[in-house]
Amino acid sequence: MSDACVIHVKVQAEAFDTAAEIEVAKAAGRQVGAVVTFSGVCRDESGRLAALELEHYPGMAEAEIGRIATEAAGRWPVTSLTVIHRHGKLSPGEDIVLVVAASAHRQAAFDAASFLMDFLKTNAPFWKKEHPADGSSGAWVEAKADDDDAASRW
Amino acid sequence: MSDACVIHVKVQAEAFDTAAEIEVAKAAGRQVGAVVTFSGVCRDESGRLAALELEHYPGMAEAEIGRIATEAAGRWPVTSLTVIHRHGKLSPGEDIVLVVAASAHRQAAFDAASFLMDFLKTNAPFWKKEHPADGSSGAWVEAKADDDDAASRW
Amino acid sequence: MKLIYFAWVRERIGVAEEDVELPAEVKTAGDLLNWLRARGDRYLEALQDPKVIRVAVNQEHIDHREPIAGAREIALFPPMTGG
Amino acid sequence: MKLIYFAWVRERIGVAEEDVELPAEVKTAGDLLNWLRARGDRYLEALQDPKVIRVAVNQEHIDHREPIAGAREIALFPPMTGG
Repeated sequence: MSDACVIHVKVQAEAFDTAAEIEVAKAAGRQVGAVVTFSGVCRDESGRLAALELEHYPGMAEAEIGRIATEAAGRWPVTSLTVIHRHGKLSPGEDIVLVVAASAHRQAAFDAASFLMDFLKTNAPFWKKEHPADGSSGAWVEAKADDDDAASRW
Repeated sequence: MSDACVIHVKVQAEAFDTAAEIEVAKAAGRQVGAVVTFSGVCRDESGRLAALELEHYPGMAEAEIGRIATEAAGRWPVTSLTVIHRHGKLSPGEDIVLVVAASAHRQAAFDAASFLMDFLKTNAPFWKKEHPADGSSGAWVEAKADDDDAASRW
Repeated sequence: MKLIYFAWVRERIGVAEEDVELPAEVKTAGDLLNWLRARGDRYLEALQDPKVIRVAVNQEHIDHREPIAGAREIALFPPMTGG
Repeated sequence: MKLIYFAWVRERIGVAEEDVELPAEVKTAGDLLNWLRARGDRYLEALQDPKVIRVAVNQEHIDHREPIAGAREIALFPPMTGG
């Protein structure tokens, strides 16, 4: 099922253009009938945060995301999978991550995108540190047991 | 759970701007952490089709989509739900439908978007007629039992 | 009472909508389908397999067993294929 | 052997990476954690709860029981919080 799947992985500090990525996904296969996107957005946690800082493991971040996407492409009949994950300091409202899954079938696109997000959360080497709005020194975000549960259902 | 959810429903012949709709969804709540979009795209069925023509029931189309979205807003903690469904003659590659679900939580956004698509397929009063590339007179697309199954799982 | 038809139901009946006076014994959506089938070949062809015909009263889906009393408009159409 | 640290593991140990010579008896990722904990208070503080420390060898996740033979770089870090 993965032979025709185009996989794009980018790890970058810069913002990305979601609309342009959707167009790339639509162009990747002539039989694309469904495109699902997931955008993860930096929240201000009810005004508590000025920013989030994302540390990552260069090299492994790209490799691990590529492994997760390859696994997804083997499980579902998707024509393209795109993952863009940002690092560095991000303000509330900014995009952190984008996943785009394109397929002939809507359920495959939904499942592949949801699978990618669950495994990005638990397996991609990124760590978030909070920068509080009150100027105090921030804490590292703790991993959630929920996220492990979400990944284990696949 | 639905009290803070903003619902937008549009039924139109014109193309829509997916990126602009994502921005509206992000702006609809201060605690948006996840935005899921679904784009349904007109396929050419391996070159067989020149176009799809979508007939709809004006008035009921908007009302029924609104009912489905209200149901979704009651089931998941979403901050906004947007559904845009086009009608008229659409060429391969053109968008037919867009669903945008925004939430603090990624699973709620995925589930609400997937639920909306399943019920749009089975309950929204739209009908697709094929316009074959060879100029012959086209047939109405038949409803799929798969789609009823997908809706019945919720 | 306004009747509206869509997709191949509209094509087979040959009109998009019409006004009709329903007799008192037509109480449910199923009764309406039977009454229409007796109106002529075009109706019979359009509605030959009642179980694939969907009915909406005042723009809401109803089951064939439900009453149509109070309807301002009733729409008949095939299973939907949008999305 | 290059060791790399991330997030609060890096902050607590106080360096982002270092080169070490591992003794022959350090065979698994778990052995490495124990050996590092004996190197001083900063290591002990960073690695005090080994079960929350993730280990990657040559940029792939491994379990603490797995061997580290052949590693060019080994990374230690807390559970990930990306996405």
